[in-house]
Amino acid sequence: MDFNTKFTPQTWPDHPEQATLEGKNKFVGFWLFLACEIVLFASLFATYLALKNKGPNGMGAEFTTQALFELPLVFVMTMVLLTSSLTSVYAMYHMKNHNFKGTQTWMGITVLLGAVFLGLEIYEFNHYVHLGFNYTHSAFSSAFYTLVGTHGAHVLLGLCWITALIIRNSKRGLNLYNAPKYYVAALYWHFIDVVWVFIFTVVYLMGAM
Amino acid sequence: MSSIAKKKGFGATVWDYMTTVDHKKIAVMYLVAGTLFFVLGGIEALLMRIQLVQPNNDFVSAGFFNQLMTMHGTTMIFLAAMPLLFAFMNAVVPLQIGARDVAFPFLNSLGFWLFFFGGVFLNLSWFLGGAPDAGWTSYASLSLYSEGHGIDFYVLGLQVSGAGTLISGINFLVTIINMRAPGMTYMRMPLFTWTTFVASALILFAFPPLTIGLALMLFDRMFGANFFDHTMGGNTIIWEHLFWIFGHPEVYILVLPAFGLFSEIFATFSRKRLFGYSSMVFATILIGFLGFMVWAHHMFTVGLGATANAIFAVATMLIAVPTGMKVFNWLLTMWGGSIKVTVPMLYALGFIPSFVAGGVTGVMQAAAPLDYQLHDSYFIVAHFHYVIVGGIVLALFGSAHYYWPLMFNQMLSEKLGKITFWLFFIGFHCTFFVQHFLGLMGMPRRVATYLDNQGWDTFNLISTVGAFLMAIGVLTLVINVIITAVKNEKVGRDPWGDGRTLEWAIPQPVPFYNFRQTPLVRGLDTYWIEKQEGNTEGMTYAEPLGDIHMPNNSIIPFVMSVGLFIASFGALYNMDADKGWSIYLLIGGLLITFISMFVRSAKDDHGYHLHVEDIIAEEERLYGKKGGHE
Amino acid sequence: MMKGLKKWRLFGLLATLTVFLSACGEEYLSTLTPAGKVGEQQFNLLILSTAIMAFVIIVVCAIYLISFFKFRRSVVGENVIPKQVEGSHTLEVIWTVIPVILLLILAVPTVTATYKLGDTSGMDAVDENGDKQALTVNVTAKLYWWEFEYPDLGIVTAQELVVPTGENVYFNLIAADVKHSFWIPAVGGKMDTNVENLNKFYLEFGEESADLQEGVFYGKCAELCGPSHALMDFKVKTLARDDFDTWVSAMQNTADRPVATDVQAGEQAFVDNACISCHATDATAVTPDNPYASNAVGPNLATFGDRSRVAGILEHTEEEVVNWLKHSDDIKPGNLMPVYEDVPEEELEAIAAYLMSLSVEE
Amino acid sequence: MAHHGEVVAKTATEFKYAREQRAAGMRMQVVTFALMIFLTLIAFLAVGAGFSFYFVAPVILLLAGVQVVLQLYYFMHMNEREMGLISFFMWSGILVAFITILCFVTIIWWHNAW
Ligand code: HEA
Ligand code: HEA
Ligand code: HEC
Ligand code: CUA
Ligand SMILES: [Cu+2]
Repeated sequence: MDFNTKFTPQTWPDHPEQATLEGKNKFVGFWLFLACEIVLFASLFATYLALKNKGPNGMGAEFTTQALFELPLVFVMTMVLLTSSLTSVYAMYHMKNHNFKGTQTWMGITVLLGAVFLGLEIYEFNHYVHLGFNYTHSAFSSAFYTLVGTHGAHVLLGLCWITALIIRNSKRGLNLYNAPKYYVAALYWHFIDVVWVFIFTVVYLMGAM
Repeated sequence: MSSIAKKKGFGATVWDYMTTVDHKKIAVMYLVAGTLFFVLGGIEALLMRIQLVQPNNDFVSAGFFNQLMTMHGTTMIFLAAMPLLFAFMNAVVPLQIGARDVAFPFLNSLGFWLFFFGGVFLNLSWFLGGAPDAGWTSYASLSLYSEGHGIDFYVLGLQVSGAGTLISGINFLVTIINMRAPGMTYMRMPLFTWTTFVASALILFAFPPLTIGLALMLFDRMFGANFFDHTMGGNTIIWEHLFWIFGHPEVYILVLPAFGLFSEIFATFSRKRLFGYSSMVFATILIGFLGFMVWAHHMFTVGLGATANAIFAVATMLIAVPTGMKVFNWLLTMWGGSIKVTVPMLYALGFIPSFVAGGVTGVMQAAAPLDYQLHDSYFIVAHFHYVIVGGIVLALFGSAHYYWPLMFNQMLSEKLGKITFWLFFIGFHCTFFVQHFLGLMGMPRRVATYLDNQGWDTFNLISTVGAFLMAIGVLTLVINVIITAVKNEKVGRDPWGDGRTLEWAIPQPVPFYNFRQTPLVRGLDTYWIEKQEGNTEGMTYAEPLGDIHMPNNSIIPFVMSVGLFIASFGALYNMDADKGWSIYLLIGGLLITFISMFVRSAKDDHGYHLHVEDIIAEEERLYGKKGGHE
Repeated sequence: MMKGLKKWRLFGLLATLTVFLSACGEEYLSTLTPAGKVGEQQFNLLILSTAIMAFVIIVVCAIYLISFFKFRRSVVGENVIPKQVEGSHTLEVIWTVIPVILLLILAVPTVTATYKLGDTSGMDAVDENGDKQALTVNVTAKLYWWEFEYPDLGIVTAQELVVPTGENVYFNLIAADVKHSFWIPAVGGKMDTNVENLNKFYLEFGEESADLQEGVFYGKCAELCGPSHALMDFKVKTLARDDFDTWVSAMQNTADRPVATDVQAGEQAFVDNACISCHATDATAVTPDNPYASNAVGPNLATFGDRSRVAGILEHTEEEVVNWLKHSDDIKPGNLMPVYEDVPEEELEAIAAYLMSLSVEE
Repeated sequence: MAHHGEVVAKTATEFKYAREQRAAGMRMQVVTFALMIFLTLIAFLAVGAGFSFYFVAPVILLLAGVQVVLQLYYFMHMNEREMGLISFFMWSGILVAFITILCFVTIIWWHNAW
C-alpha cells in the first residue's frame, strides 16, 4: 500500500490520511502547528485587549469599538464562515467514502464561502479606513487591524491552498498521497473558524457593548 | 540509485551539502555554522571585556560597545547555543530512537537554511550601517528610538531564523512521536531524546510570542503602527511581556537538551543506568511546564504590582525543586558506579558545581525584593553565564568530545581535551565569579565604561583575564579538531566501550540510511542490554532485510531561504524614503520563495526505494565485508 | 542542646557572611552597606538566601566529592559492572521535601517584603489639616539626566537629589523619552521609569551623606538607554530633617536671587548663548507636566554650585564645566545638549564661574 | 517502510457497515453545526438585548468556548482514539494562551508600586 496504489471504495482505508507514515507525520505535524498557532493568535488577542480603545497620549481613542463596529455585517460573516466549516466536513465525509467528486465539489464550495467572507472583511476594513480609522491612527487601530488582518491573511492562505489542491489533483483522483493533504487543509480551515469564533466574541460582540 | 554512486570533487561535495536532507549531514552543518557564530560571539565578548578591563577605557566607543553587547547576546543565544544543540539533536536523536531519518527531512533542511541565512543577515548589519544596539532584549522604547537599521536587522534576522527554529522544533516532535522503532516506548527513550522532545515542545509554544513581538516591532518601524508608541496609546510593556514569555522558556529550551546530554554522559561513564530515570523524565516535563509560568521574574522592577511580583517570585522558586531532582539523580548515578574520567565526563563533573552555583543565584533573584537590588546589575550577568556557560557550553564541549566518534568516526585527543577543559573551566570561573560581587557593589550591567573610584577596578580586571583564558581554551579545542581531522584515525563502533543507547550500536561509519533493518527495542539502554546478553550484532532486528524508502535531496530549501534573505533586505531598505528600488527586492525575494514553495507542492516527491542489492553493495563499500544478513 | 548548637552555627555562618560581604564595595555605592530600611530589608534577604544557597551547595558538593572519590574506576576496579539500580523512592521524597522546606523559608519573607515595599499608601496620607505628611519626589528620567521635582514644595532640581533622613520618601517615577531605571544601590533596590505610566515606590534614607567620601550617595541608571547609559549617574544628598527644611526654604527663594557682581558677565553670557532656553536657574521654575513626564529640556541649574559633579560624572570644577560646554558630545555621546566649541574661552569661563555661584547652601 | 500495510478489501457487510457509520457520523456533524449556529445566535442576541456587560461578557465567552470545543472535538475529530497526545498539546497551547491573555488584561496597565 503506497502512494501509487489504486483504491476502490471497498479497499480505501478508514483513515486514509494516516495510512502511510508520511501521512501520519503530516497529520501529527499539522496538529502541532495548530497548537502553535493557538499561542500565536493568543499573543495577538492579548495585545489587542491591552490596546483596545487606546489612542494618542493614552487617552481614549477617537474611534471606539462601540462607535465603529456594525454587528449585522459581522453576523453575516460569521454565518458564512461557520457554514464553510460544515462544507469542509462534507468534503472530508466524501473523502473517507472515496468519493473524489464529492470531495472536490464540497471543497470548492468551501472556497467560495471563504471568498465571500474575505470579500466582506475587505469591505469592512475599507469602510473603516474611509471613516479615518486607518492603520496608523492609534494603538487601537494598529492592534485591531493586525489581529483581524492576521486572521484574514490565514483565510486568504487557506483559499489559495485549497484552490491549489483542487486544481493540482483534479485529474488524478484520491490516493494516499493526496488524502492527507486534503485532510490537513480541512483541519486548517476549521482552525480558522475557531479563531473567528473568538474574534467575533472578543472583538466585535464584547466591543459593541 | 544515483545517490549511492558518490560523486567526487569539491563542487560536488558543496552541492551535496546544499541539497542534503540527511539528518547526519544537517547535523554537521549546524555544528560548523554554530561554531562559527560561537567564535564570533566569543570575539565580541572579548572585545567587551577588553573595553571593561580598566575604568574610563576608550578601546571602543560607547555606541559600538552597545552593538557588541547586543550582538554578543543575540548571537550566542540564537545563533550559537541553539544551533549547536540542534547539531547534536540531529546527529543523535534519530539514531537513539531507531529511525532512518527525521519525520520531515525536507523541512529539516529548510530549518537549517532559514537559521543560517537569518544569522548571516543579522551579522551583515556590522557592514551595513551598524548592528542592533538595544540589548538582546531590544526593549521597545529604546529600540524604537534607536537610529539606523540595526534594530531592523535584529527584527528581520530573528524572524527568519526563528521560523527555522520553529520548523525544526515541530520536526523533532513529530519524529519522536511517530518514528520510534518498535519497542521504543516513551519510557524507554534515552534522556537526550526526552529533553529534545520537551525542548521542542517549548519551542512550539515559546516562539509564537516572539514572532508576534518581532512582527509588531516591524510594523511599528515599517508601517507606522503604534503598538509601542505611548504617545499614540501604545504600550512598551507589551513588548517586554511578549519577549519574556518567549525569553524565559528559551533558557530552558537551551538548558534541557544540555541536561539530556549530561544524562547520557553520566550514565555512560559511570557504567550505570541513569538513576531515577522516571523522575528525570517527570522533572523534565515539570520544568517545561513551570517554564511558562514565571517569565515576569525578568520584570520585577517594571512595576507590575506587589501581587504579580509575589506570585511570579514563588512560581520561579518552584523550578528549583525539579531541577534539584535532576542534580541529585546525576549524583546518585555516579554513586555506586564505576566512574571513568574521560574528557566528556570531566565536563560533566565540572558542570555540577558550576550549574548549581548558577541555579541558586537564580533562586536568589527570584526573591523579588532582593531582585530590586540585583536586577540589571552584574549579578545577573554572573547568574546567567553560570547557568549558560556552566550548563550549556560545558554540555556542548563535553558532547562534542563524546559524540565526535559518532559523527566523524574519529576520536578527539583526550590529552588536548583535558587541557581545553581546565583552561576553559578556570577561565570561566575567573571571569564570572567576581561579577557577582561587582553587581552587589553597585555595578549596573550593559555599561560601556565606568568611572574609577567605585571599587570595581580589580574585579573587572580579573574578569577580563578569565575571558582570555576561556579564549585560549576554545583555541585549544579548535586545534584539537584540526589535528584529529588531519590524523584521520577511524575508531569504529562504541569507541567509549561503555555505550548504552542505540546510537552506539550502529556500525561506523553510519550508512546514510542509518539502520539496515529497523531495530527492536527491548528495554531502556538497549545497546547495554544487547551487550550484556552477548549479542555482537548490537541490536535485535524487528524486520527482515528489505527495501528502504528514502527521501530525495532538494535544493528548494536553500532557494526558499535565499528568497527570504533577499526579501528581508527589501523590507529593511523599504523603510528609507530614498530607496525606491528596495520594493523590487522585497517582491523579488518573496516571489523566489513562493515559487519554490509552489514547485515543491506541485511537483510530487515520493522519494525513492533503496533495494536490498543497493544496501548490500553500500555495506560492502563501507565495511569491506559482505553486507546484510548471511 | 543540639538545637542551641545549630542555632549558634547558623548565626556564626550569617555573621561571617555579613562580614565578608560588607568588606566589598564602597559605602556610598554598595548594596552590601545598606543605608536605610529598604536597603537593609533587601540586604537581610540577601544574607538569608545566601545562607540557604551556601547550604545547598555544600550538600551537593559533599555528595559529589564522596561519590567521585569512592567510585572512580581506578578505585572500584576496571572490569566491575556496577549494580544497575533504577532509583529510590525514599531518596526522591527526601530531595523533594527538603528543597521545598528551604524554599518556604525563603518564600515567606520574600512575599512579606514584596507587599511591604510595594505599599505606597503612605504617599497620600494627610495630617488633620489635610497636609501631606510624607515627602514625595517626582522623578523624570531623560536622556542622560534626572529631574527631581518636589510637587508639594513647589521646587525642582536636577542631577542631585536632596532628601531628609529617617523617614519614608515617596517617588513618582517616569521617563520622558526611553525607559530608564532609578537605582540608589546603597539605599535600596531600583524601580524602572517607564514611558507610559507612573511608577511609585518609597525609600528610606538611614544616614546623612555628609560623612561619605564625596558627601553623596551614588545613583545609577540601571536600564540600557543608549550610548551614554553608563554615564547617567546622579547623586543623592541626605540631610537631617531640619537641614532639609532649611534647604527647601532656600530653594523656594531662588526666584529673584541677586547675582554676585563678579559673575554678572557670566550670567549675561548664559542668557546671550540661549542657555536659559533650556536651563532654568530658578528652583521654583517648575515646568508644566504634560500628562506624563516633565517638559524640561535641560537640567535645572539653580543649585549647580552645590553639585559634586558636572553632568553627573565630571569633577566639579570650572575647567570641567568649560570642558563640558565644548565637548559635551564626546563626554556623553548621544546627549541632547548642543556643543559650544566656537564660543570664546573667556566667555565659557565666565559662564562656568556664574554657574558655580548658583548655590543655596552656605 | 515498515508501515506498509496490505491493501485489504472490505467485505460487503463491512463496507456497508462502515458507510452507515460514516453517514451517522455526518448526521452528528450536522447536528453539531446546528448547535453552533444556535450558540452564535444566542451570543449575538444577548449582546443585542443590551444586558449589562458584566453579565453578557462571561456568557458569550462561555458560548465561544463551547463552540470551540465542538469544532475541535467533532469537526476536527479530537475526540477520536489515538488523539491523546495531540489533545495534550492542544490543551497545553490553550493553557499558555490563557495565561498570556490573562496577563495582558491585568498587569499591563497596572503600573504602580513594584
Ligand atoms: C540556561 C539558562 C538559564 C537557566 C537554566 C536559568 C535558571 C534559572 N534562572 Fe535565570 N536567567 C537566564 C538564564 C537562565 N536561567 C538569563 C539569560 C537571564 C538574563 C536575561 C537578561 O536579562 O538578559 C536570567 C535571568 C534570571 C532572572 C531575572 C533577573 C533579573 O533580570 O532581575 C531570574 C529571576 O528570578 C532568574 C531565575 C532563575 C531561576 C530561579 C532558575 C532556575 O531554573 C534554577 C534552578 C536550579 C537550581 C536551584 C540548582 C539546583 C537545585 C538544587 C541543588 C536543589 C536545591 C536548591 C534549592 C532549595 C534552592 N534568572
Ligand atoms: C549562550 C550564551 C552566552 C555565552 C556562551 C556567553 C559567553 C560569554 N559572555 Fe556573555 N552574554 C550573553 C550570553 C552568552 N554569553 C547574553 C544573553 C548577554 C546579555 C546581552 C545583553 O545584555 O543584551 C551576555 C552579556 C555578557 C556580558 C555583559 C555585557 C554588559 O552587560 O555590558 C559580558 C561581560 O563580561 C559577557 C561576557 C562573556 C564571555 C567572556 C563569554 C565567554 O564564555 C566566551 C568564550 C568564547 C570565546 C572567548 C571564543 C573565543 C574563540 C577564539 C578567540 C578562537 C578564535 C579562533 C579562530 C579564529 C579559529 N557576556
Ligand atoms: C537644547 C537644550 C540645551 C541648551 C541650549 C543648553 N543645554 Fe546644557 N544641558 C542640556 C541637557 C539636555 C543637559 C543634560 C545632558 C546630560 O547629562 O545628558 C545639559 C547639561 C548641562 C550641564 C550639566 C548639568 C549638571 O547639572 O551637571 C551644564 C553645566 C550645562 N548644560 C550648561 C549649559 C550652558 C552653559 C549652556 C549655554 C552655553 C547650555 N547648557 C545650553 C540641554 C541644553
Ligand atoms: Cu538611562 Cu540608562
Ligand atoms: Cu527567566
